[in-house]
Amino acid sequence: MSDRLDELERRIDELRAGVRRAMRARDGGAARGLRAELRAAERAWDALVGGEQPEEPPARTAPLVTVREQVHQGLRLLGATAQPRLVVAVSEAFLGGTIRSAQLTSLRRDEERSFRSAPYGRPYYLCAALTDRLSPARGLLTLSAWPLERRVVGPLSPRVDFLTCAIAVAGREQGDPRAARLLLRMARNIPGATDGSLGPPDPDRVIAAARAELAVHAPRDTRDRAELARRAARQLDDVARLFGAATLSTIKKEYAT
Amino acid sequence: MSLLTSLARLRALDEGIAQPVATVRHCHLSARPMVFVPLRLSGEAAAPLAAMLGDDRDRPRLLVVPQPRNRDLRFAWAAELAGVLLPYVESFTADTETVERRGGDPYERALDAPQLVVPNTGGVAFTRLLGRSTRFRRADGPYPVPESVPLLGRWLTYFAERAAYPGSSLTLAATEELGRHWASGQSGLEDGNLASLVAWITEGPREEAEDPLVWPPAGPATDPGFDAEVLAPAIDSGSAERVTEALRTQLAPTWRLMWQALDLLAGLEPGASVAQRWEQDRASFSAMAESVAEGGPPQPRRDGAVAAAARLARMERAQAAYEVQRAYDDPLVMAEYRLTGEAFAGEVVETVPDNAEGEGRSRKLRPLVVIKTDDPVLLPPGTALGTPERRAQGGELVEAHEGLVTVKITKGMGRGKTAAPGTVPDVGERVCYTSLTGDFQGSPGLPDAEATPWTHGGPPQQYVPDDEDAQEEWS
Amino acid sequence: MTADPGTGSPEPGPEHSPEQVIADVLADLPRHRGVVVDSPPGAGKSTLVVRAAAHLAATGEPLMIVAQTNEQVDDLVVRICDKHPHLTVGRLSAGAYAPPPRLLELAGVRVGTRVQDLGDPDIVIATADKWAWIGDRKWPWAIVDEAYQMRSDKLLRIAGLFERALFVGDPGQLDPFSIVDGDRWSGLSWDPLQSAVSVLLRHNPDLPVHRLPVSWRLPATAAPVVSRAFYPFTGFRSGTGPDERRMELVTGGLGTPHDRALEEAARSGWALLELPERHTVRTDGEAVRAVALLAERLLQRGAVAGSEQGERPVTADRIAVGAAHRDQVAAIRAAGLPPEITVDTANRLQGREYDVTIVLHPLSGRRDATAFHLESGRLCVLASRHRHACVVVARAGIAELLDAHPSAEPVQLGVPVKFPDGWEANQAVLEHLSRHRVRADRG
Amino acid sequence: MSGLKREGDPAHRLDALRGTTPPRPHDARAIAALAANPGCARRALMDGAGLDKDAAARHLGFPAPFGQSPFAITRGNAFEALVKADGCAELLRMLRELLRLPVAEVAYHDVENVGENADARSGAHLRHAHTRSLIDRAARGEDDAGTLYDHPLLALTIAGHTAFLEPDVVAFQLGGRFHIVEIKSFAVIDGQAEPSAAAAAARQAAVYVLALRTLLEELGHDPLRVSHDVVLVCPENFANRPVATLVDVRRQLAVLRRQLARMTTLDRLMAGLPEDLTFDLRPGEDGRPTRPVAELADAVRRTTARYAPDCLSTCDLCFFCRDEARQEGASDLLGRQVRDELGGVASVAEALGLADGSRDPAEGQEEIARLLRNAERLRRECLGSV
Repeated sequence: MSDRLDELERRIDELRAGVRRAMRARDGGAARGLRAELRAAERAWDALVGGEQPEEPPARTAPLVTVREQVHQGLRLLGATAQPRLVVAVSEAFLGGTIRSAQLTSLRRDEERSFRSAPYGRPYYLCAALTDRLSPARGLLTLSAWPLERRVVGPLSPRVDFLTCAIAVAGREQGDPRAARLLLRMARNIPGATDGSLGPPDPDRVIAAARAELAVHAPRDTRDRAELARRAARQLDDVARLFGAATLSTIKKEYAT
Repeated sequence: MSLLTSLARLRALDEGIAQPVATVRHCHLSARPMVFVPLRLSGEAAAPLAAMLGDDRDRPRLLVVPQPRNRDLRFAWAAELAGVLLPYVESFTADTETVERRGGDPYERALDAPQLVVPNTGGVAFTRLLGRSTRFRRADGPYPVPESVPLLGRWLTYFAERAAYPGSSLTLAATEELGRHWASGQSGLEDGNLASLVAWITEGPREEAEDPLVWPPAGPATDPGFDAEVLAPAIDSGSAERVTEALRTQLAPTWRLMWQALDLLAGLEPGASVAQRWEQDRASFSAMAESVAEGGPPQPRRDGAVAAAARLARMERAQAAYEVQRAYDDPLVMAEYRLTGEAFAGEVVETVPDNAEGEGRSRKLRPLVVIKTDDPVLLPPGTALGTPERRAQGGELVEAHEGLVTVKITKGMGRGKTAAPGTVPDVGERVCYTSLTGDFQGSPGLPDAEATPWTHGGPPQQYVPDDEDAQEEWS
Repeated sequence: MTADPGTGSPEPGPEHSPEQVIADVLADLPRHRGVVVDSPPGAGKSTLVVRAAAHLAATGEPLMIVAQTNEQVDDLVVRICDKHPHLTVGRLSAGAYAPPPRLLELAGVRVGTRVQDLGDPDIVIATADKWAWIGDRKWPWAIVDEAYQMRSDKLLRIAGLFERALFVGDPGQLDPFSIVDGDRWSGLSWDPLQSAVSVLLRHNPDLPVHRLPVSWRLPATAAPVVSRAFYPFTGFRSGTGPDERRMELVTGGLGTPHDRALEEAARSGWALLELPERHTVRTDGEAVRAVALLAERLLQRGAVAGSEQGERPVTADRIAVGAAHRDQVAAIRAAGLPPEITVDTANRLQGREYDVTIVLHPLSGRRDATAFHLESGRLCVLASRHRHACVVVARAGIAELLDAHPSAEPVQLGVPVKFPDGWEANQAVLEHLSRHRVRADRG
Repeated sequence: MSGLKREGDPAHRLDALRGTTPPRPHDARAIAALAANPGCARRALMDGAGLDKDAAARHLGFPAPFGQSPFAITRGNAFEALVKADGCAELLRMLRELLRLPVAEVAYHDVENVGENADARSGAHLRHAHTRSLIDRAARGEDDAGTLYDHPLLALTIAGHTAFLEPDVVAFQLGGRFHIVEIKSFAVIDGQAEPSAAAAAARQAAVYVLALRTLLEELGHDPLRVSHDVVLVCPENFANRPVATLVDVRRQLAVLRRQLARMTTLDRLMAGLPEDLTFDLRPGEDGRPTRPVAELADAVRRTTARYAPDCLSTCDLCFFCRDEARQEGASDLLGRQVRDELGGVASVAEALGLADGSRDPAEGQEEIARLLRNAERLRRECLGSV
C-alpha cells in the first residue's frame, strides 16, 4: 500500500508541476487535461489514505423550501428591490435560509424562460429591476407581484431601497447573531443610526434615522419612479415589463447618429 | 553599497560563485535559534496560512489553517503558534545575571536570549502584522480568543521591532544576513530570493532557484500557480490533511534552506563586537520580559511624539555604533572606508613615542607615528582618528604627503611621561587609522509624554486599549 | 509648470513690500503662539531675526534664540551686537566650543556653558543641540532660525523652554534626514524626521505664515529662475534691477571654453560649461579640473563686481565651489585651489552667500539619477548662493537622463506631497542653463 | 516626402511593428507603467505599437513571472462588491465623512448597465458615449445630475490609439468638483498602506484623473474641476470594513503627462530601425503565434533594451532582456547603482580587466580604472589572496 501511495504522490507531484507549467505558458488546453488526471490521482490518494471517500461537505438535506421561494420570502421581508447578497443575508438571518450566492446566478434567466414558455403560469416571478433606460439592472432583484413603481430604479432608488430595507430589517426580532450583525452593518452607513459605539444598535433609532434620510430623497425618487413606470407601461411588452428591454435597442436609438 | 561590493559582485558574476564581503560574522548566532517560516493567504494583509517552525532542524513543526477564511481557525492557529513560541521565549527568562548600572538601580539581564530567524524582510513584515493583529485581542468579551494569543502578539511585535534595530540579532532575516556577508553575481533585488542567494553562495547560480515548482517562494507570499492549482482545490475538498500536505511541499524546501543559511553564517568567526551587541539584545529582551510579567499594556498602534523621538535617537546611535563596530571588527568592511579616503592602513616606518607639546605643567605627551600607506588619504590635517588595533586610543592627523601619514596620538597612551608600553605601535607594525570613531555624545533628554509641547499636539490622550482594538474583525 | 496650483500652499496674494511683511510679522507676534516666516534665498532672513530680536527685547521680556550651527549662532550674535549695541547677549555653548575672536571683541556678549554663567542678558542664544540640554526655565519668547532645516525631534526637545516663538527659514533648501529608516513614523503628524515647521503647522494649522517677497542676494538674472524652479507656488523677486549688478573681467580672455564660460557668466549671471557626454565616476577628473580651472581663471582675470554696495574685486573668499558628494569636494580641494575659496557640499553651503559660485552639477556624468541627486533642495542650494554669477559644470546628457528617469516613487498615506518635484525643478534649471551653454572641447 | 506620408506616418509604422497580432488595449495599469522605464527603447516601441508583450515573452520562451492568486482576485472582487453594495452605502458613508458630501447627494448611475450585451468594442463605445453625456450633464449642473457614477468608461489617446479606461467609481461632489474613487483591496493598517501598492494605486488613479480632465475639456468645461485629490478606498486594518483616504496625485499626473508626450516622439526611435522590422507574432487561426521563435527574438534584439533589475517587477519581457544582458556580460544585471558606480564601463569583463590590470584603460577610463585597481588591491589584501 505504501508503495502505491508513494507512486501516487510522485504522480500527483508530476501532474501538479505539469499543470502549473502549462498555466504559466497559458496553455489552457493542456492544463485542463492534466488537471483532470490530477484530480483523479488526488481522489485515489484520498481514498488510499482515508480508506474511504473524502468527506463530502455535510450532505445538505434537501431544503424544504426551494431557493426560488427563499428569495421570494427574503424580498417580501425587505419590501424593496435589493441586491442578491442582501437577500441572502436576510434569508439567513431571519428565515433560516440556506441559499448559496452561486445558486442565484442563473435564477433570473430561468425565471424569464419560464415566463416566456407559460406567461403568468406562476403566482410570482423573480425579476430584474428596470433601469432608467428600462433595461434590466445589473444585480438587482425584484418581485413581479410588486407594482412597476417599485420595480424600476431611478438615480436615487438604490439609496431609497437601502433605507427601506434597513427599516424592514430593524423592524424584525434581532434574536440571531447574524441578524444583529446585518443590522449593525446597515446602521453604520446611515447617519445618526448608531451612537458610535460598537454595541448592537437600537432598532428604533435605526428606523428613525433611516426615515429621516428617506424623507430627504423620497419626493424626488417617487417622482422619478412614477415617470419611469409610466414609460415602461407605455413602451414595453409583458416580458420586457418584467425582465427588461434588450439593452442595445434602447441605447442605439438614443445614440443613433 | 560601495565600489568594493560592486567589484565583488562583478567577480561573483564572472566566477559563477558568490564572493565574501566580510571576513567575520557580524551577527550573533544562537545555539538554539527559532526558525520561523510563515505563509500568508494571498490578497490578505495578515491572514496566516501556515508556518513551519522550531528550534530543531530535524523536527520542524508545521502549523496550518485548513480553511484560511475561517476566523476561528485562524485564531486557533495563532494559539498553536503561541504554544510553540511562548515556551521557547520563556525558557530564556529564568537564568539571569545582575548588572550594576552607573546612576541607576542594578537590573537582571538574561544570560541568553531567544533568536527568531525568518527567511527574508517579507517574513519580518508579516511577523509585525501578525503581532499587530493579535496583540490587542482579548480572552473575554464579544470576540474572545485563546489567552495566549494577545501575549503572542506582543512578542511577535517585539521581535519585528528588534529586526529594525541596527545591530540587533534577536530577529534575523536570512537573506539580509547572507547578503551582509557575501556578494552574489545578481542584483540586490534578486538576492531577496533565498533559494537563489544560497545557491550563489554554495554552488553557483541555478536557473531552477527561480522556478517555484522546484523552489517554492520562501514566503510569506505563496506562488500564485500553487494557489490556483494545488491549494484552492485542496481547501475546497474540505480535507485538512490535503491542505496540510500541500503546504508542507511549499515550506519544507525553505526549511532546509534556512538551516543551510545558518550553517553558512556559523562557518564564519564572530566579529569582536558581536558579543557586546548581543549583550544589549539580552538586556532589551529582559526588559521586555519584565514588562510582560508586570502586566504592562501591549505596544501602542503607533509611537507617540515623545516615543518616536526617543526611538529615533536610540536607533540613530545604534546605527552609528554598528557601522563603526563593523569596520573595526572587519578589515574588509574597513577597506570600504580606505577606498573612499576616510581610512588608511600601512606599515609604521617611524615613531616618536616621547613627543610632547607645551611646556611645564601644560606639557602634554603626544607620541607621533608615521605610516607608509598605499591608500589615498583624503582627510584634512586635524581630523580626529581612531584605530581598530587599539580601540581605546585616539589620534589626530598631522599631515599626509606622498604616501606618508603622520599621526599624533592624543588619547589612550597612559598618563606617564612616556607612552605606556604597547600603546605606541612599533616600527614595522601594520596599523590602520580612520576618521570613523565611536565617540558618540549621549542624547539630551526628552519631555515626558504628558509634557508633550504644543508644537507637537500637546499631551496625548492616555492610551487605553479599548474594545475597538479587541473587537476589530479578523475578516 | 504642469502642477496645478496647490491646495494648502500659501496663496500668492497681493505683493507686499518687505518692510510691510516685517511689520506684519512683528504685529502678529503677540497675537499668536507661533508665527512662521518663509524666506527664499537671501531674502533678509537674518535681518528679520535681528529686527524681531530687538523688537522683542524692547518689551523687556527675555528672549531665547535657536540656530542650527555654531557658525550661524556666532553670525547672529555679531549682527545683533552690530545693529543694537545696547543689548546684552548670552552665548550658550558646549564645553568644546572655542569662541572666535570676533565674538570676544564684543562688549555686550558673554559666553558660557550654563545659563547661570551668562548673567541675566536680554537675549540668550545657542544651537538647538545645546538648548536641548537646558531645563528648568521658561522664556516668554523664542526665535527659531533655519527652522526648515531643523528636525522636529529637536524642536520637541526644546519647545518646552518657550511660550511663544517666531520660526524663520527657507522651505526650498534641503530637508533634514536621518541615517535610519523612518518609515514607521511616516504619516504621523509628529513624524520626527519631518522639519520643525511641518510638524508645527500640522498641529497648529491656524498659525500665520508670512513670506519675505524679495531676495536681496540673488540678482535680477537669477531670482526669476530660482523662484520658478523651486518656489513655484509662492514666488519672489529680486531686490535689485537688471542693471544694478555688474561683473567685469579685468583682463581679456584667451577664447578657451573656460574663459568664454566666465564671460557668459559675467554678462548674463549664468553659464553652463558643458563637457562632452560620457558616463563617469562621481569624481570625474575632467569635470574636477574644469571646476578648478574656472576658479583659477576667475581669479587670474580679476573679476570686479559692481552692485548697490559699490564696486569690489571678487577675491577668493567671495567665491564658492559646490558639489553634491563629499568625495567630489575632496577631489576638487585636492585639485589645488587657493584655500580661501570655499569648497563644500550643498548641505554645508546652506545659508551662505558669495559673489560667484562654481557648481559641479549633481547629475553630471551619471547614467541614472537617484532621489538623492534629484532632490530639489540640493540644486536649489547650489543655484542660489550667488550675488552675481553662477557657473555650472556638467557633462552633456543630463536632459536624456531626466527623460529616461523611471518614476516609481513610493507613496506614504497621510504625508503631504512636497513641491517642487525634484524632476521638474531640475528640468526647469537645465532648460534655463541651456541658454547659457558653452561647450568644452574634448581634452 | 508628402507622397510617402502614409508609409512614414508614425502610427502606420507602429501598426506595422505589431503586424497581424491583435493590439493589446492599454488599460490604466499599462498606461501607468509607461513611466517604469522610459529609457528603454524596446519597451517604448512595443507599448507604442500596442503589442501584447506578455504573449511575445511567452512565445520567446521567457514567460513573465507575474501571476495573481485566485485568492487575491476573489478577495479584490469581494471587497469591491462590499464597497458598492446597496447603492454604495459604504462609499456614501465615507464620502460624507471625508468630503462632507451632503445627505441629499446620493444619486447613483451604474454605467455598466449600458452596452452590457454588446460586443466588447462597441459596448465600450456605447458606454463611453453614455459616460460623456452623463458627465456633461453633471458638469452643467443640471438638476438630475448624479453623484456617483459606477464604471464610467473614459478614454485617452496613447500614441494614436484610443485606450478605454474603467475607473471603479467617479464621485461628484456638490462643490462642483469631480473626484476619482479608486477601490483597492490592500489593507490600510493604522493609517498606512504598503508604499509601493499605494504608489501603484496613485499612478492608476492619475490616469483616470487625466482622462476625466480630457473629457471635461473636450466638452468645453474647466478640466481642473477634476480634483487631483483622489479617494483611495481600502480595507481598514484586518477587517473588511472600508476606509477612505485622500491621495494627492499631482506628481503622478506630471509624470504621466510627460510620458504621454514622449509617446508622440516615437518616430525618432523608429527612424533608426530597419524598414521591415516587425514584432508580429503571426497568430494562427487558434490565436497561437506561428512566427519562428528565433526570427522574433532576432527582431526584438534589433531594438535596444535598457535592462535593470527593477524590470523584474514591471515588465513582461524582463526575463528575455535579463538573459540578453547575461549573454552580453552587461553590468546592468547588477543594478542601476552598480552600473552608475562603474562610470562608463558597461561590461563585466572590461571592469574586471581594469581591476586586475589585465586591460589598459581606454581614454576616459583612467579614473574608474584607478578606483577599480585600488578596490581590487584592498580586496586581495583583506582576503589574503595575494
